[in-house]
Formats: sequence, structure tokens, C-alpha cells
Amino acid sequence: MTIFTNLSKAVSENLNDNDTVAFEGFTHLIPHAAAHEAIRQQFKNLTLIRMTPDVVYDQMIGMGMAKKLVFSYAGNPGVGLLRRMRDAVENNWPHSIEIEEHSHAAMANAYEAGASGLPCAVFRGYLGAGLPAVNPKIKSITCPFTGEKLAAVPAHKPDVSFIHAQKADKKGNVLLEGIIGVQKEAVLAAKRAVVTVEEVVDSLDTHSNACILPHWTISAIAIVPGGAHPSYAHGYYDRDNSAYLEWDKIAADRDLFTSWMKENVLDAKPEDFAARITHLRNI
Amino acid sequence: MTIFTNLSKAVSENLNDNDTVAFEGFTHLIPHAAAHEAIRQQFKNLTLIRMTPDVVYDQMIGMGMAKKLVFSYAGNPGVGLLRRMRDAVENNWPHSIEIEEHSHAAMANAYEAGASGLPCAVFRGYLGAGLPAVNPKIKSITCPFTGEKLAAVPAHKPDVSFIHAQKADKKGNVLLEGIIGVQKEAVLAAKRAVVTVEEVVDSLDTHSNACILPHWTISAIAIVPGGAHPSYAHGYYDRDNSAYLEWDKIAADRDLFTSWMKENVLDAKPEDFAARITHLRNI
Amino acid sequence: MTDLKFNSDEMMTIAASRVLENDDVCFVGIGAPSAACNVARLTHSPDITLIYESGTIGTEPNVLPLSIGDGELCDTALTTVSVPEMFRYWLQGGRVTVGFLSAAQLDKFGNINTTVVGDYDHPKVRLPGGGGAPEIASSCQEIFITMKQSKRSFVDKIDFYTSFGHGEGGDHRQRLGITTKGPTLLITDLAIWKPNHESKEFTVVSLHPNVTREQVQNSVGWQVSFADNLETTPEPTTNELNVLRELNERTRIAHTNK
Amino acid sequence: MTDLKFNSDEMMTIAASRVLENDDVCFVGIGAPSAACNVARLTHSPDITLIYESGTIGTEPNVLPLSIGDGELCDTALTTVSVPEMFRYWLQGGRVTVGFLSAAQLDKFGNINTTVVGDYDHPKVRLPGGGGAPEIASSCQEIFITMKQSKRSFVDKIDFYTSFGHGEGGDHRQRLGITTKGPTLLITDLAIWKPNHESKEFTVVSLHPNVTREQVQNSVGWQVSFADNLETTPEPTTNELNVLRELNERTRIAHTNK
Repeated sequence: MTIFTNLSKAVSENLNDNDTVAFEGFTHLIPHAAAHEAIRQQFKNLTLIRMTPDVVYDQMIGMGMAKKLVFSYAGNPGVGLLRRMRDAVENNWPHSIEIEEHSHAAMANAYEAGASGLPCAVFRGYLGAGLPAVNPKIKSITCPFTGEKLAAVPAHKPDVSFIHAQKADKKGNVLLEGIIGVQKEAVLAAKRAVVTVEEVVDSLDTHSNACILPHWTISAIAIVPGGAHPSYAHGYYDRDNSAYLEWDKIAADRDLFTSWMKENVLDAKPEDFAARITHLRNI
Repeated sequence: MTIFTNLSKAVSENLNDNDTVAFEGFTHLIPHAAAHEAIRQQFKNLTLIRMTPDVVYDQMIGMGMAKKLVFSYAGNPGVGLLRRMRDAVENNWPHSIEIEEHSHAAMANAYEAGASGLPCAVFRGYLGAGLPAVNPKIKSITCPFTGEKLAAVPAHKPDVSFIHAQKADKKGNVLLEGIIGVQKEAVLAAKRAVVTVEEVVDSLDTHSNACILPHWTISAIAIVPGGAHPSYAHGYYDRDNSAYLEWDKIAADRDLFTSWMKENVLDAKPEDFAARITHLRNI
Repeated sequence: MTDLKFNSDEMMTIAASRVLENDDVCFVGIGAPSAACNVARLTHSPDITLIYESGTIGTEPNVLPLSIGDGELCDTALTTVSVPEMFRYWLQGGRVTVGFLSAAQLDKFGNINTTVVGDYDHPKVRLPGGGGAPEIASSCQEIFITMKQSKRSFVDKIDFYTSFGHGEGGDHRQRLGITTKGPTLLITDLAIWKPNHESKEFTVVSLHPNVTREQVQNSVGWQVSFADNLETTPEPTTNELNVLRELNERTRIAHTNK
Repeated sequence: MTDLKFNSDEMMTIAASRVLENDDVCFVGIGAPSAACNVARLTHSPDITLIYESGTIGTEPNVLPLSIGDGELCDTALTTVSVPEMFRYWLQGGRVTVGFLSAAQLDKFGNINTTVVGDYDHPKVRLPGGGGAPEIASSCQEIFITMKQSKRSFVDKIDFYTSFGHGEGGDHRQRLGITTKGPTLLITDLAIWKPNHESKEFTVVSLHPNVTREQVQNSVGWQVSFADNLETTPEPTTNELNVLRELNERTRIAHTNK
């Protein structure tokens, strides 16, 4: 099927400068390999959407690819702050970035609304909170039955969403399982969707209500074993906690960051991910 | 666990005259046994909510228990019209009933909004359709970002929802699988929830993203093998298509209806359901 | 072409099956649409995605379902989602290329009534209601309708707008802010109809074999327009007929065995 | 009571674990709340339902997760739902009895800042942001907060209202239309605090063993109120300490092995 391709083509044919893009994953199944490929292809001026921007967005911001960040929690999970993002926000290095900040509830609802083809998400949120005063994208809507004032935010409609999943069948239908986050919504909300998978199998052979994305919702699939590292792929390999701890040190210093990125991203290949998870395999 | 009880108690302790109640099931897993128990206990003045009122609501309407019907498709699936409901609407037999009619999209969204604790559901619907002119519960809301006029309906918040499910574990956690319809939403939207199950097992032992209702979302569970008949329970027994065809004849005549109800419902017991599905078992 | 005799029901189902394509994502109504969609899948469009509103996506039933939620649909589906998700992500999300509907009453602009005959508050016949149809009609990229012609169902004025087709014709859809195409094909037991480009009135573009203009007109409650270049629908092929008949026979056995 | 020595971190976690009950449905923040919730589960409340915002419901991790979405949480959960469902059905749906939070900055009314130190547009320190906290604070039936006391974090005025506690005190929550109780308990390394019934200002109701009023006051940026009937928090029991230490040890081994 033409939906299968290599990661380089999957990225170059679906991502463009100035795009609004989501690389989604909620701690689990983060599409690191796809993000590194985007870094190698040196895209510029991206609006990056993600509930939990972590290491990959720290890397893309540090490499100067981001015009704007739309997010709800920007931390290195279990470790601390994002030092490249801080450097951009606090010191404009390598350049300043715009911030559009939400709560998790707002972001999750905005993806859900995007997947649902709606222009906005409506939920009970931000009561008493400070964000509506600093984010003009947070508005309200009044229930026509009760008069209750509810929060409204624009639906997320990325130009392209990238996700990593456990497997695809030969037609290109994709299975995600475990902590599935907002990935289904991110794919369905986007104009184009790129998926990296651990493997391709004859049949997904799973539960009738499992989280499956039909092949016709996906623009391109690339097989990248280990492609979530240092995040994890449930049933394949564990989270590389030490890599997250290490990132805190790397990101603390501009020069160290730059040389690490050259060695581990710019001069690396998608195929390198497989070796990074050998010691983390759990099957 | 006190959550397990017999069907008679489960119904008498959770349903009251004048309640708004949903017996949900989308062709699959329809809680026939629970509805028959409600008929035996002769509740009055109920507001019956259901996307697809079929044989059980035809029976309850024919028995004079319904004050009002909130629905989106009132048919005998694969067979035709609901003759007892028609007799009530067209001829006020046994008495007149109020009608609040929606589309499937509106009903599904109204349950989803109820489960989400929202006062109303917002969706793109009813464009050019006739229902908004005859149903004052259909209003609109304007997107504060695009100006698009969207449909709004009140959230469903039943006093009690009844569903049938495949199994519960010993703590009372319930698993539904296959065509899961709106049952999870109906349970989470309701003040109280009663579940009948085919069996109780040591462990649900299923996929991590299966449709499971934790025990603390459920008021009472009764074990009623065959409790969905003539609907079906995926993995247990097939749909009794001939019973649906037969219903068309029974419901066509007031006297035949009345005598059938006496013999098969009023004078019957929850335990009778098990024998009705013996020939339909598929495991 | 075939040496087998065929009846008008078979011609309708087969003609309807031909208008689907291999990469269509089709929201399937029960009854005539369901048969047509599955014949398409079993003949020229093996990879077509069939969706039933019960939540089954990419289903490949071996027999036709009696209801919209038969276990067969789930057993053979790629995945089965909840009904709220079906209506939010898949239908409203704009993922469906073709909605395939039937009707109790239809007018010449493709507006559909399955709600009531007579007045809404005091109906002569209370029909089942719209179910998914109101939003299928507005959310799918286009709508195909298939049903048998009769004066009772092909009416000049429907009693209730269950689903909006082209309204009063012309640009009525656009004026209501509906961005999808609406009804683009009507396949009956007698003919194939398409909306006129300007007026959006359904026009007969192809007569089924051995059907006359008079037969069409006599089973319709309005003055029928015929296309200048009126065609004749190709007869069912042997393969089409065999596939349909085998499907119906498997279905009959499956639903009466129980 | 125990003969084992314990430190103030341990006292904090154990005191926090004691306030949970067996039938609580608890939305768990990472860090100190996560430890407290799991100690509760492993001691007096074996059936407590722990929910993490990654979608894991009824999880029973054998080791503490490093992140909110560790595989361990899913492996041991009753079920794992999508994040939109988590925030819509479970949190906003009002199903959570206790939200357990921590903070970078806290004021005496239980308002929380995890967004910025300094001005929002030109921050001195850009913190991670609220994540789930803004809606946890308003949707859970009540909020417990646990964090270590320090002048840097217990401030008279927070720099940003990430999550609303009692606002300016009194009936401020109700005036905003918030129907839930908000912060009802604060458990620190030094004391247990509860909001004053009227003013909603956090008041020290119990000092941990060997902690003085001065220690409490010296680590807080406002004039502290103490309850008239000030109590002393019972020391950790041997069992509580053993459970906590074993949990921490299992966690250490699990997260460094890799």
C-alpha cells in the first residue's frame, strides 16, 4: 500500500514551514523519531501544539524551529522544567517564541472538538483561574437552558499530526493500546497524519473496542522500531528514565545542547532508534 | 459486596414513580429483564429516555407506564413500526403520551454531555430539519470564534439508568464489549445505575482500553443470565430475530398484547430468561 | 449482461451497488442501502469501508444484518466505537464520503420524511423517526438514496422534513450554511436520477432495462423531468446477480435458523 | 507509635496518607501526592480508587511512577481511558471525591501557582504550567494539598492564579459559581492545616511531633493562625513507616535498574 513509506519521505511530504503541527503522546508513545526527522529537515516557523511538550519540543524550540507553542504542561516528566523552553521564554534564545497556554482539560477538549469537526470546544473550566486573563483564545459561551457560563476554546485543527503506535496491519490500520492519550483525536483533528509504528503485522488481532485508526485516516506510515525512545511503547519496551534525567543536564547548557543535538539527532538516522531500546525491551 | 442484589430489589430500590429513566442498549445488550421487572412492579408516570425505543418501551407504553417518551428512532429493528407506541400517539391508548423527539446525534450528544457533567450538548445538527420547529428543547448556540450557529440540547440526566452487560467481577466492576452503544454514558449521566449481567467472574481479564464501569459508578448489580433476550449478549447468545418478528403480531392487537404481557411478563420471573436463550447460545 | 432473469428489486440493488467506489467510506442505512453496499463490497469494491451507526467501522458481514446492530457487524468490523464517538468523530468529523439512505416519503428535491404521515402533533401514521438521518444528510460528503418508487412514497410535498435534501432547490443548502453536497443520486427499482445542476430537482438520467417513461411517471407524485440524453441502465451481470442472490440466501438461512 | 526514627518528609507523606478513605476516588498529582495516595492504599484503604490524569483508573502500582503516564499505572489499572474522556466523564463529570495536589507557590487561601514566578509575559522563572490543576481544583468534591513548607513557596501573594482555592477567602468560590468545596486540608512536613470555617484562611490544626509554632511561622510568608485546640499529629506507626520505606525502595530499584 502506498501509505507505507520511509520516515524521511513521510516527514518531508507532510510537514511544511509555517505549519501548525502536533507531535502527540501523553508520556507514552511519544513520536521522538518523527520529531528528530523534522529537526534534521530544518523546518522553520512552526506552531507546535501539545498537551505535554517535553523533551522533543524542548529540542525543537532550542533548535529555533518554533514560532509559537500551544500547550498545557511544559515539563520534563518526573524530572523538572524544560530548560531550552525556559531559555526561549525568559531570554529569547535562540529567539523569542509566542505562548498560548491552556489547561489540560481545555487542550483535551480542543482536540476532541477538532476530531469532531466542531469550531470550538465547550466545557466547564478555568473557574477562578488566571489563564483567561492572559490568553485571548479563552472565551465563554452561555448554556441556553440553564444560563450557566461555560468555557470555550477554539478546536485544534493541526495541519499535520505525528504519533507513534505499536503496530499497523498490512492495509495500514493502526493499533494503539495502553495509555492512549489524545492521539486518536490529534490524528482525526488534523488535515494530515503521520504514524510511526514498531512493526507491521498480518492482523491486529485485538479487542473489538480497541483504539484503532483506519488506514484512510492516515497519510503515511513509517516503520521505526524504538521510535518512541526515550518514551516507551507498551508491550515492546520500557521508558528510559535515565535519558530523561540526562536531558536535564544536557538542556541546562547551550553549548552542550548544541553538540548533543548534532551528535544524536542531526548526524543520526531513524534506524538508530532500534539500538537505543535494546536494553529496555520487555517482551 | 452490597452492590450485588436480586433484580426485584435492584429495581424497587432504584426506580420510583415519576422518575426519568433510561433502559439503554443499541440493538445489543438491551436490558429486557430489568424492564420486565419494572413492568411487574407497576411504576407510573415515567419519562422514558432511549435512542432506539423498541420492544421493551412498546411494552411499557402499552402497559400505561409512560408519561413521556424522549427518543430518536422508535421502531422494531429490522421489522417495522412500534404498534403499541403508535396506538398511544395516534389513538391515546391506553392514554396519551408526550413526545420529545431528537435525532440520534442529539441523543448521543445529550448522553455524552450528561456523563460529562455539562448542562447541555453542543453539536452541528438539525440543519434544515423539521424537528427544531416542533421540539422546544432544541436551541442553538453561537461559536464565539467563528460565529457558526451550532445546535444545543439539554444534557440527559436520568434519575436512573438500566443496562445489561456481559459480566462483572466480584468487586462489581462491569465489562461491556462489542456494540457498546451509549450505555457507559447513560450510566455516568444518571443519578443511579442498575446493571444486569450474564455472570460474575473472578477477573474481567480484558484489554486495557476495554469499556469498563468501575463498581463505584453502579448502584446495584443483579445476575440475570439471558437478561437481554430477545436482544443478545455478544459472546453469550445470539439475537432472537423470530421474537422480534413475533412481537409485530402481538403488538398489533390490544387484547393479544394484554394477554401476552400477563403470561410472559406479569406472571414470569427474572429466572425465566435463562431458558429463553438456551437455543441461542454461541459459546 | 446476463441470461438470468432478474426482478426490479435486484436491478435496484445492483444499480445502487455500482455507484460506490473502492475508496468510499460509506455510512450505511439498513434495508436496501445495506444490500447495495454489501454487493458493492463483494463485487467491484472489496476495500470499501462500511460504517453502521451502531459503531461498527469497516465491517464485512457475511450475511445482511437484520438490525443496525447485529453481532455479525461487530464480529467482522475493523473496530467498534461507542455511539457518541460514531456521531462526533466519524460522522460530524466529516470522515464519511457517502451516506446511503432510504425513506418513507421523498420529494423531488431529495428531502426525506421518516417521521410522520399527516400532522406532527396528530399524525395519521407515526413513523419511527429520523434516527441518524438528519445529520447523515448534512455531514456526509454526499448522499445516495435508494428506494422503490410508488405514489405513496414519491410525493410532491413531504409531510415532515426529517432530513434536508435540497430544500426548495437551487442553492437552498448553501443558504442554510450546509457545506456538503446533499443528495447526488437516487436509485430506484425503475431508474437512476440525478439532481439538475441548477434547480437541484431530481431528473431521470437512466431507465432500467424494459422500463418506460410512463412507468416512472405513474409511480411518482410530481411531473417528472427526463434528461435529454436518457440512458438505459446496463443489465445486471451474471456475477452481480449471483453475488446478490447468494448474499440474500445466506441471509435468509442465518435469520431463520434461529 | 514507633521506635523507628522518621524524617519530616516521611511524616508529611504518612500524615497525608491518613486523610484518605477506603471509598475515596482520588485524582492523584505526581510527586508527594502520589506517594501519600499509594501509602494509603497499602495501609488502611486497600480499595481506594486512584486515578492519574493519563487515563488510568483504579491503578495499583507496585512502585511509584516517575511520570504521570508510566506503564506501571496502566498495567495495574482497572481500565485506561483516553485523556479527553478522563477530563470529560471522570473529572468534569463529578466522579472524583478528592483531588490531591502540590504546588510551586501556595497562599493562605489555598490558591496555587505552578505557572510563572514574576510577571506572566516576562517571567523570572517559567514554571511548567497548570496541566490538569485548574479543573481539578474546581471539579473534585474537595482538594487536599501536600507540600513542604518554605518561605519561597508559602507566600503572601502568589504570582499567578494557576488554580483557584478560596480566592480572597470567605464565599469567594460560591460567588464564582463553583459548587465544590475546594481546599479542605493542607498537609506539610511540619503540620496539618484546615481552612477557617468563615474566612477560609488555612489554620494550623495539628503540629507534627517535635515541631514548634516558630518553625511553622518561620517557613511561611504570612502571619500564621493556629487553632485554639492545637493537636499533635500522631507519629508514624512502624507499619506506616515500613510500607513507605519499602515502597520508596522498590521505586528506587525499579527506576535505576534501567
